[in-house]
Amino acid sequence: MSKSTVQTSFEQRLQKEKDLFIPFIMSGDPSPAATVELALTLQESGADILELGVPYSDPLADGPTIQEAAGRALQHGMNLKESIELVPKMRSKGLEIPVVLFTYYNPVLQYGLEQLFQDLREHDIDALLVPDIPLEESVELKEYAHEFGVELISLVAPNSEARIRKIAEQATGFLYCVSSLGVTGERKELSQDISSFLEKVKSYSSVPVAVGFGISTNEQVHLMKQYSDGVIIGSKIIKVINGYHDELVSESARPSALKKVKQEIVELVQ
Amino acid sequence: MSKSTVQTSFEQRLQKEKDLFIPFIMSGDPSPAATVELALTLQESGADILELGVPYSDPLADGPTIQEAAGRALQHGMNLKESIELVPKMRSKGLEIPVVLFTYYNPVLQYGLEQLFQDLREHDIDALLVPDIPLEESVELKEYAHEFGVELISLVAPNSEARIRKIAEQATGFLYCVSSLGVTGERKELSQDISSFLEKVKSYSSVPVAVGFGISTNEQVHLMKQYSDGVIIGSKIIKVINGYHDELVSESARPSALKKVKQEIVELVQ
Amino acid sequence: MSVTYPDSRGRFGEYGGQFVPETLMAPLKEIDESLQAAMEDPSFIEAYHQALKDYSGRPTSFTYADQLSEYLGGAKIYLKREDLNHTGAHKLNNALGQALLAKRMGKEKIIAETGAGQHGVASATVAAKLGLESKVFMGEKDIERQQLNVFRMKLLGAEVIPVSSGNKTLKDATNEAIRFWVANCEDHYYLIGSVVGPHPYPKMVRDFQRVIGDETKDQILAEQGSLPNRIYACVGGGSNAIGMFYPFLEDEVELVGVEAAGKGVDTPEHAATITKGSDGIIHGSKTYLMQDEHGQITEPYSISAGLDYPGIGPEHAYLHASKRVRYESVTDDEALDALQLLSRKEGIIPAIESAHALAQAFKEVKDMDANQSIVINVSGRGDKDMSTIMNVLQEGE
Amino acid sequence: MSVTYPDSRGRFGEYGGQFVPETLMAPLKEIDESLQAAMEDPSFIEAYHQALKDYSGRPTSFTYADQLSEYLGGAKIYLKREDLNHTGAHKLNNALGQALLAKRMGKEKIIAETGAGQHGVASATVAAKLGLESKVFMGEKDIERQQLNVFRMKLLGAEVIPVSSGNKTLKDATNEAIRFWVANCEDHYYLIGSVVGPHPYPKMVRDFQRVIGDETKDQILAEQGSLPNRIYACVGGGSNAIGMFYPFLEDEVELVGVEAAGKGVDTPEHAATITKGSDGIIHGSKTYLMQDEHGQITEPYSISAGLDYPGIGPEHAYLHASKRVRYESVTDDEALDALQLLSRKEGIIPAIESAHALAQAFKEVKDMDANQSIVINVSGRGDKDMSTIMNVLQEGE
Ligand SMILES: Cc1ncc(COP(=O)(O)O)c(C=O)c1O
Ligand SMILES: Cc1ncc(COP(=O)(O)O)c(C=O)c1O
Repeated sequence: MSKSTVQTSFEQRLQKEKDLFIPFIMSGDPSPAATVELALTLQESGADILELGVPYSDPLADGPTIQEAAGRALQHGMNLKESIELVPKMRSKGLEIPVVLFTYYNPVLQYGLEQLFQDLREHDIDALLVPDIPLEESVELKEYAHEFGVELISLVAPNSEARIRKIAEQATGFLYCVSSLGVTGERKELSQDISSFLEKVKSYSSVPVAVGFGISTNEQVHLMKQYSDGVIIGSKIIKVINGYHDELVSESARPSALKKVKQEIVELVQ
Repeated sequence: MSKSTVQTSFEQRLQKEKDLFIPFIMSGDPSPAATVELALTLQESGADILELGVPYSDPLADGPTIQEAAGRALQHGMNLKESIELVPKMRSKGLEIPVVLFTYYNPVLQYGLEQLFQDLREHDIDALLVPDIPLEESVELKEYAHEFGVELISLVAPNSEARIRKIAEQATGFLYCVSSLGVTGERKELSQDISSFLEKVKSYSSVPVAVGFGISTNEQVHLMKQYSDGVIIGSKIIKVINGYHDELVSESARPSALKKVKQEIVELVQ
Repeated sequence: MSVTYPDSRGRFGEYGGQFVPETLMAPLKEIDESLQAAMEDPSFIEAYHQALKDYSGRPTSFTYADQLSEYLGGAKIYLKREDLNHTGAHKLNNALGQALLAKRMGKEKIIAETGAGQHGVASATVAAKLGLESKVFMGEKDIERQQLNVFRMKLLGAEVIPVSSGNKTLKDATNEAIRFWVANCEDHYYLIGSVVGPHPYPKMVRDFQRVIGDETKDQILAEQGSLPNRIYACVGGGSNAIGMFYPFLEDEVELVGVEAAGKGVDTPEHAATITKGSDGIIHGSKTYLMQDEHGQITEPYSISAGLDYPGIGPEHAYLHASKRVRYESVTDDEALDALQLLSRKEGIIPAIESAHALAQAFKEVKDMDANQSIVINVSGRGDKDMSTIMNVLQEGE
Repeated sequence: MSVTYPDSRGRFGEYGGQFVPETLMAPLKEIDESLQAAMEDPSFIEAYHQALKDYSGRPTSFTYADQLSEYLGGAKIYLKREDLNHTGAHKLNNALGQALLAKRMGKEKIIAETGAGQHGVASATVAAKLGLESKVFMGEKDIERQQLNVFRMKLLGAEVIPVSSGNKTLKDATNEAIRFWVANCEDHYYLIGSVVGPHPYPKMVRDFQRVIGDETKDQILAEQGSLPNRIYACVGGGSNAIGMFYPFLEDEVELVGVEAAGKGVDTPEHAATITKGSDGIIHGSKTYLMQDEHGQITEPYSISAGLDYPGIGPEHAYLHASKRVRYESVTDDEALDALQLLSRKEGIIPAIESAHALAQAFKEVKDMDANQSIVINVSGRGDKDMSTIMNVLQEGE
């Protein structure tokens, strides 16, 4: 499959190809309004790409932190449509980095594939990541992604083995490397073999290679940046945000809470 | 089997062959001393034969009234040996009617057959009735009974059918006719077919034929006496006695209680 | 099979017989005659075996306990899987046979006694399947302890009759069932649950349970081409044991019956009838029983309700006297350990009753040779015992 | 048998597939390849069938329900007796097959999810029998409701892992098992309990359950020389149903799958996935499921824990779409009535799950002819459900 010759919005918006910081937040956690502000705060904190999660009832690729964030967001009535609608609000307030929508496949099916891609395009969302769609099941998604100029982000894992090459060669936007087997969440130690795995991935990939799953300390961030083009940080960011849950919900307390969030995140990634 | 030509004590003691009143009491209920007095009271009330029960843990031919009497007696420590030893005390106080010891077979086995018959003889007990020994299992008992000059009382039931003749012909002492199927205890109505059954039994028996099981009213007593040579009354007598339980236990209150017992019994059988 | 006792009076040597009230002689005779006719009628035998196959799941499996054999060392251990019978124990073999007989005799009502409820459930089950009415006598204490089995019986349409006499347990329920039968023998069939009671029950129940041993013989011969060296079975009344042993009586196989030693045979709390009992009469039969010096029957104790019986089938008394079968006893604790070991090593949770046989076998198997083999009869499954075991094991924690 | 779907991508028509995190693609491929090799290896097939026979008690009985057929009128009713399997349900057929595969693959640890505990018990059982370590994921709510089954699993040596995410029931236990597997797929085998999950599970579980239908076909042909007119089975995930239906797919037999309508399909409390659900993805597979307009999976409800699942195996979605199988639904109350009727008329207390199939059959059988016949799959026994039923029936008094 050849890459589209037209530059996608993702590529246009991505400012650099190295040293990327890709935070993950859950739309609607702790509130839709807070999510919009958090996106901007993350941009200020140095985020290069925003991964925006859509809450799902059965997030089987996620650890407890993200599950709980999804649970909170669902209780506020968040859903795929409303997640999408948050992005124009972020843009209008100055968000310039590419946004990747992270959603499980079932909400996508209910939404309708064509409708979804159309809405992504219309709402200035640059990429889509579906964690329960492996390469083999992604044909239809890829067609729509291509048609609507949205990047489909792929994941690759240490045990993808023979499939690493295929996945890496077909990757668009950036390639999400799972640092170790398991679900999202913090880890004390990251896999030892990660460097050779990342080297292999990078040798096949024409897009930036970012590492995710379990990165939660400044030390890990630096280590991973040595081997890859960037880090994806999810659970740790959700935890930081959740530390200021009540203040972020409150409109008046929010600005000072956002400052504290920014400070913690800068310390984590700088 | 031919009858012994020597007259047994049972035959010597039995004053008549018709119109017999055969009460049943449980040794040790309500107390050993009371049992001795009750025996005499029953003689005074017109009893022709005394059936003296030995309490047993598993009296499966008995209804609830006799079971409960046995339970009370067992709690006072009554057993086969002590039951036997009550009789000389009765005799010394003037008991002249024949005494039939009523006991299940298991205590007999533990006691030892020979020992038992010797003790029966020595303690002036004239007959033995074992409710869980049918004709077919009675060979050994019969031999000892014969040897020691003790009568072995047999039971015959309406459903004994072909065996009625055999049982009746071999009967010694008196023949215990079960009035209806079931265990001991009071009954509102007695079986309709009883007259033809009794006639048949009488036609084969050379000893008095008495009816038992369920006789509890004066009316029933009279009815049964029409068809038979006597009535055996158990549960009803136990009930009467139990009505004066506490007084009979108390040595001082006993004499007046015995009077009341006598009165009730005379009313029942006269 | 040339072992032909009992004799016509129901005697196994000096044991057995009919020590019953006169009133029961007629119904016993009726049953004896009907049984003889039935057993000679190929269509009856066929119906019985058909029901075992199509309804109860026979033949039951014969399982090589590979994990366990390896773990314990010594002889190979095979398990006869009576736990796989419909309703969960060997009890159904007998209940089915007797209910078919009752039906053949034209009786439309059956009565049964039960302790833990296993035989009660089996009786209620066959009554439902054959369209008979059923009454199950059960001690009030047992009714309280075994609510689920009481509920099962009621679901199956049985009337459960609480017995408040005596100690309100199995012995009393049996007494009460007999009393009821005495009064109602004309239209009721009494379906006894083990090889106890007056003749012809011990013989009849044995003949309906011998399918266990018959199948086992075929199965072990198919498996290894030779008979096992030893066979173990637990003994309450003794029906699963005799069912297993009977077809092997004339073979060179050591037979081991295992009684419940409760808290120890040197305590008053056990049910080790052969080990500690003596000759006497219980429930119509001459046999071994637990009694005091005056011949009063004493209350047995075992953690397993199915072994908690003060008597034993007269044929076992005979096999003990004649030394053909060796009888041992196993405590509550040993049985519980064996239950857990079988669960972990073989994925089979046995009834606590059956765990007694297992425990004795486990003690002995280690001293045997690798080229020897033993069979243990797993008489029932442990589901019924889960709350008992849960309570005991959690107390012990 | 020429029905050869799923295709190599695990698709039954448009259903099935592998909608899983990338990390699971490797272990799924490993299983798929090992399974294919195993299924072509006569020694594996032999070991599987041997274990079914010697350990689980197969073939299970095929019972003519004479009392019931007479009572209801209409067609003859036959019952396939999966309740007679070791541990009490068809679940063991699959657990045994998969555990043998795991062992062949060199995995020494298995994981499983469970709702009511039936599959958990089956998994713990086969793990014990094959010397594997086992972890069973179970929602905290279910752990509380099913204490006895939890205890059984522990007795069998399994580690029961409480799941506190989501609604703390089966769906969440499954999610959690998958999460654990993702992290530990190198040395753990995930033993799924029904024909759900990503390819090759729906196919594999079907192939290990088809023994039900294969035996049934032999048995009814032996019995009446012709196939039945209709076959009924309950559908939770759908494993007992597909196991029964699969060998009949190309025959002229009407197949009826029965879902749980809970308190009624017009209430929010039901588990009637096909009747009321829609296309979507659950646990790695495209199929029917219960979801809201936003694609959030909704909580199902049924009195029977085994049918209380918001999805259904993809092959059923296909058989529904292709109209080969008719799917109906039955309420809690109807199932309870059927459970009681079978208990009284046949002496068989079925699992509440199975009672759903019975209820639907009982509704329809009256309108059939006396020369027709139906088979109902009694997927499990009701012992596990006694306290639930006791509570419900006593409330109703
Ligand atoms: C599983 C099981 N095994 C054994 C017994 C003991 O009976 P028997 O000694 O007659 O086999 C019982 C009695 O309920 C039982 O349920
Ligand atoms: C007895 C019984 N039947 C049916 C089911 C439903 O599962 P399936 O639809 O996979 O057969 C279960 C599940 O636990 C069960 O235990």
